[in-house]
Amino acid sequence: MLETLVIVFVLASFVGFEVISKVPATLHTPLMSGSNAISGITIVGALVVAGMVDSPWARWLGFAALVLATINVVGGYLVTDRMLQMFRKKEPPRPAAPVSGDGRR
Amino acid sequence: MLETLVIVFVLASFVGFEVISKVPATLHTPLMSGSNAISGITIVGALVVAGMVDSPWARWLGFAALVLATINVVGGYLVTDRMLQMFRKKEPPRPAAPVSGDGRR
Amino acid sequence: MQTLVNFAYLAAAVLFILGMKRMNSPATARSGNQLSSVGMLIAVVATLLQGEILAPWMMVAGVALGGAIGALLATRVQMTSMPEMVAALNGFGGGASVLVATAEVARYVDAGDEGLAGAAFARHGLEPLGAMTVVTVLLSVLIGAVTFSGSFVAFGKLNGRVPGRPLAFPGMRALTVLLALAGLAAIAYPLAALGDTRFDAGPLWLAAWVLLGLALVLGVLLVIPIGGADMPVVVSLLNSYSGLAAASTGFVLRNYALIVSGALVGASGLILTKIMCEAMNRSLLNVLLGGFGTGGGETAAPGPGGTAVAGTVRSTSPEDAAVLLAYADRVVIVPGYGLAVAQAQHTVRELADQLQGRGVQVSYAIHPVAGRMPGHMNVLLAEANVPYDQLFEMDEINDQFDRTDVALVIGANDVVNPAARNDASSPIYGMPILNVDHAKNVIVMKRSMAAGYAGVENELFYLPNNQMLFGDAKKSLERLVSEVKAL
Amino acid sequence: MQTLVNFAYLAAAVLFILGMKRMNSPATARSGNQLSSVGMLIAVVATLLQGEILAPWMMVAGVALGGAIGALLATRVQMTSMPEMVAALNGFGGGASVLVATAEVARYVDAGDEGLAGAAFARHGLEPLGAMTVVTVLLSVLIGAVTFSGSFVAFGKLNGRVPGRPLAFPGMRALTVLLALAGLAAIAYPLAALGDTRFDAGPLWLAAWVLLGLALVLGVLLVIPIGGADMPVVVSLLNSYSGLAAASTGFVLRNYALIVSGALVGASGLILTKIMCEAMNRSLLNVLLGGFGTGGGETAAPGPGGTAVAGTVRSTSPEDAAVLLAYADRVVIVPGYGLAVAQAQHTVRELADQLQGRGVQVSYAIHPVAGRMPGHMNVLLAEANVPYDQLFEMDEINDQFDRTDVALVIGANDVVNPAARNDASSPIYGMPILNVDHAKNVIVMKRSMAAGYAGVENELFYLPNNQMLFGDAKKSLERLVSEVKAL
Ligand SMILES: NC(=O)c1ccc[n+]([C@@H]2O[C@H](COP(=O)([O-])OP(=O)(O)OC[C@H]3O[C@@H](n4cnc5c(N)ncnc54)[C@H](OP(=O)(O)O)[C@@H]3O)[C@@H](O)[C@H]2O)c1
Ligand SMILES: NC(=O)c1ccc[n+]([C@@H]2O[C@H](COP(=O)([O-])OP(=O)(O)OC[C@H]3O[C@@H](n4cnc5c(N)ncnc54)[C@H](OP(=O)(O)O)[C@@H]3O)[C@@H](O)[C@H]2O)c1
Repeated sequence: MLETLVIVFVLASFVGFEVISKVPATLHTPLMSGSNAISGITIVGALVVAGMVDSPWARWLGFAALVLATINVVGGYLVTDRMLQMFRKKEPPRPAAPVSGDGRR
Repeated sequence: MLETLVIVFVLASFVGFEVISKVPATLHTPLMSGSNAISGITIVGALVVAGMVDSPWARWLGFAALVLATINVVGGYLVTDRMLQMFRKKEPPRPAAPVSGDGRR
Repeated sequence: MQTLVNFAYLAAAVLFILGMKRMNSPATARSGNQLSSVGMLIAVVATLLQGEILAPWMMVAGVALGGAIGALLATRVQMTSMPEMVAALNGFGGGASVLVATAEVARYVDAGDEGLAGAAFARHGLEPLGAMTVVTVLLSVLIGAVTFSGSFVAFGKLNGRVPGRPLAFPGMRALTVLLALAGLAAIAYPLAALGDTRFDAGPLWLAAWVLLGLALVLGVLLVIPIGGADMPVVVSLLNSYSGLAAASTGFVLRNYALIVSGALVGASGLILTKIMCEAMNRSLLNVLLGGFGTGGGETAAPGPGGTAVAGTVRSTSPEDAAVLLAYADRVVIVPGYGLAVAQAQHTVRELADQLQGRGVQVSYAIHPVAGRMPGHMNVLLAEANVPYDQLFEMDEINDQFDRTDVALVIGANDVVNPAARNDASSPIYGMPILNVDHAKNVIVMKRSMAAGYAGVENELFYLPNNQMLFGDAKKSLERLVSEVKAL
Repeated sequence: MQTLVNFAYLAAAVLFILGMKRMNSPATARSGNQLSSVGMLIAVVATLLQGEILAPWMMVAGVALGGAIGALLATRVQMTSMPEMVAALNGFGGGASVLVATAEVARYVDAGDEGLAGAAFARHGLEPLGAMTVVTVLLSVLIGAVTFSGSFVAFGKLNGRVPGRPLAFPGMRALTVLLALAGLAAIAYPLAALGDTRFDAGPLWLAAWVLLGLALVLGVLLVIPIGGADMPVVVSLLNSYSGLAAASTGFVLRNYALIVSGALVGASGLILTKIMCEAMNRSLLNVLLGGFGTGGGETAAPGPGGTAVAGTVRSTSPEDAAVLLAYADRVVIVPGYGLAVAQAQHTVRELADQLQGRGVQVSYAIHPVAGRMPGHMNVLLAEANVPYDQLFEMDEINDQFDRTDVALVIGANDVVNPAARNDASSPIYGMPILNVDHAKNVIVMKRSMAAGYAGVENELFYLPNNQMLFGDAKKSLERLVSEVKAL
């Protein structure tokens, strides 16, 4: 069991490294908040554990975990969306080229 | 069990996609033979299965699998190494720049 | 059923990955974020379908409450306060991990209370305590709690409630090391106790609470000595931690959704941190040891490393600057942290529109660490609807300053300091900079001659082709706009 | 123990990944391949340590035999025969997967022979047959066998033992579909039989053999209608299949090493195939349906899609060409498939050395699909010790032809055909090409006016700034070298 979990962890880390290293600096802030929202996956952990505890006070622990994780998820996705919404490519009235065409890919 | 295997498969595929899409065309042929050598991992399967079969003729199946897989592994790695050995960066007598310095990164 | 749920988790993970992949272009980034949120929805729904969840009313209440708070925060926050926001959300995530881990420990305690035997454990769906469970539960507590308290200290530093300057007291470093060692002991203790019984969660319980306390203090001690302006790096690192906390919770619950997503976030946070450090030309260790950034753009005295710069400074007026700009062929705007402070993003766009209307070619040069977080300038200018094809990264535009008539530097300082190229004794030596000094004319808009974030003097201001336009960036830009209009 | 072995497999997988990552630069590629082979060694040793392997002498013999054959093949093969070599090795890999899957079926049969009950199965370390086992075993057989026979047909086509032209007979496609359907039935049959007993492997055994036969024929039928020159694409696709075969064997044996490595290879083969198809401006379907490439660079008649090109062709002599080259400032050499046919890589290097000795700037322009496999030209020129910093990819050098005095096209044709830019009716329209026609002078070295791989005429040959130097590339180059020396 342990090794399976570790294998999955290592492979996912590789995917994370590879994918993120392709993101341009422009998008680093939304990327940060977006991946922060993903780390709210603890919401799943909160749901699972809250379903399994027995003593009432442990339930409240689960409840608190659920609230915090939901804040993280909902806040994270919404705020990222707000930021990204602003990244629009439109036709400017007069396209401003860089000062010279050379040197650009 | 099944789902674990599938999860591992999917994650590894992602890693493969991401890593390979960064390889320059120059190295595609060695890449092909190098990844071909990796697919010789069946050698592990051959070893495992050959250790578990009982009837002698099934053993010979395992033996044949072992031979084929070893050809794939050894041949693949050696041939890739032969190719890559030739990719050397040396100081040419007179460095030939591209026809102009502009437009290069 | 568990198999189906696991496949749903796989689907969620794939959506997270695809979503992150779409972040590689502004055109697809938004849909990527949406994809990712669909993945989250799938993961949540699949978990709910698994049954055995919290009393429904409690669950609905929890999600409603958390969702409302999250939505409120997300819609209220100012674009310029993004780093704070991320820090706070991060703290919540870390806190959730701690709570989940503690609740899991509580299950073992409950089972142990019924009788220290396998039967009671089985009734609770538990296996006897093993080394893996002990270590991963305690790691969740440790990483989660450090993330929690560290994030809120960073939050405080970023919005000014905690002093931005590096705080330290004698013996602080020794205390930090001591606490870390105590933490290790707190992990070792229940591990050692495993030899006696695998059904008594008492030692684990004790260790978890002790570790929680230690880790909360540790989080504070780790972040408090770091300067306020280094907080974005810290937040990014804490983001990585919150991923690791989620992953270790995943190891506790043997839950693939948590492990995969946690690993994704952990790796991505680490990469981002590395990129930020490289762009600032500093090592992560140097950032973490603290004492560099002195606070969010507050006027800093020239640092000890700064060379004394001699020479005269030319100051200009909005009228003169407007003429220079309006009759130029090519203008490159270089925004910096001061643009964010002055909230002048809309005004700069207005100026660019005016100039473009007069046939001037305007582009923006974005330094990777201009501002106080990566992509800070991009987000600001995007808010002001500047099309992103007018924004150019450092490497794209650096050759072009030679052919630029006016480089308009708005509230930037360190990122245009030629000392980074010329002066090996400067603390910012080696950091790649925008070569505005190669332009025919440079206009620098800032309020004073004060240094920027790194606290070093800027010889650019003394160059013959440079003119200073003193004043708050927004006010000066407004003057410029009206002057250009009047021409 | 199994845990340790699995960690060793993980280490191997990590080494494979790191090795592949190092393939992204020629400077690190070789060490990457070595890393990958260390990973393989670790995987093999870990498996051996697990014990329970084949009688030792048999194992030693198997590895020795296979290793010797592999080493022999690898050291004997000519650099120009790499595609064949990869095809053959690929075939062996596919064959190995089939054999492993069959041996696994044999275990079930053996267990069933002892009695159709759980006890006998348990003695053999087996669980009762399940749908997953049946499907994955049969998939291994299917994919492995298609890979095996397909690879050897491709091998034959590449080295000329099987006619390179697309082979077809009436009803072939119908037969292919029929066989595929029969294959599906062969998978369904033992699945249906599972309802009766989960201990009788008889139906599985039968299905495996039937499927093996079907798949071997299918592999032949799938590859035989494809033109010899499209074989590199086919080989790359079959490479992907061999990875999938290994992965499905991994599902059978529940072995993570096989699954991870198989998935890596499967994905990488697929990506490579896609890149190749895109560079040729054709869809994978178009390649697989066949009938396009007519054979390894054999003289092909102008295809029906080619526009009739009118105009005069200037032919030149080695003497004149030598003068033109020797007195040029900038020469760009454009190698193509003909360079490989003529084995002229060393001679071209010699010419370049001569020219550089005279102060001429020489660079090489490498089209992504010049030759018959991706990177073909790079491998060839690397063999002749051309430093790779003189090689430029299409995008890097295409702007430069305007400023080039002589473009020397050696055995290339399609990749410099301006019809790809100009003539929407041409079959190669839309394929990115090297803009040699923009150079001041073009010298094309080939044996005749024959078309290249795509079978279309080349209007370049009729342009006023073009001259043909007819003859075998190697002979012509030798003449050029001695003429330049004599100047
Ligand atoms: N982007 C990141 O991720 C990140 C993270 C951490 C640290 N950093 C660091 O932050 C620095 C960023 O460089 P930078 O050039 O953008 O900023 P900077 O070097 O910090 O300089 C900002 C300048 O803006 C001026 N300013 C402040 N408020 C203003 C206002 N209202 N109107 C006009 N000017 C105003 C200040 O001068 P006055 O006081 O004279 O007005 C100050 O010199 C780099 O050193 C970088 O390493 C960046
Ligand atoms: N690279 C890949 O991965 C790949 C894979 C599959 C297909 N392809 C296809 O292959 C083509 C490659 O283009 P290409 O320009 O390199 O080659 P090409 O278009 O096939 O032309 C090769 C030319 O070389 C000449 N030639 C043959 N033997 C020669 C010799 N001994 N001496 C001198 N010349 C000789 C031939 O003309 P003569 O007969 O008149 O001498 C022929 O026209 C593209 O159409 C591409 O799509 C490439």
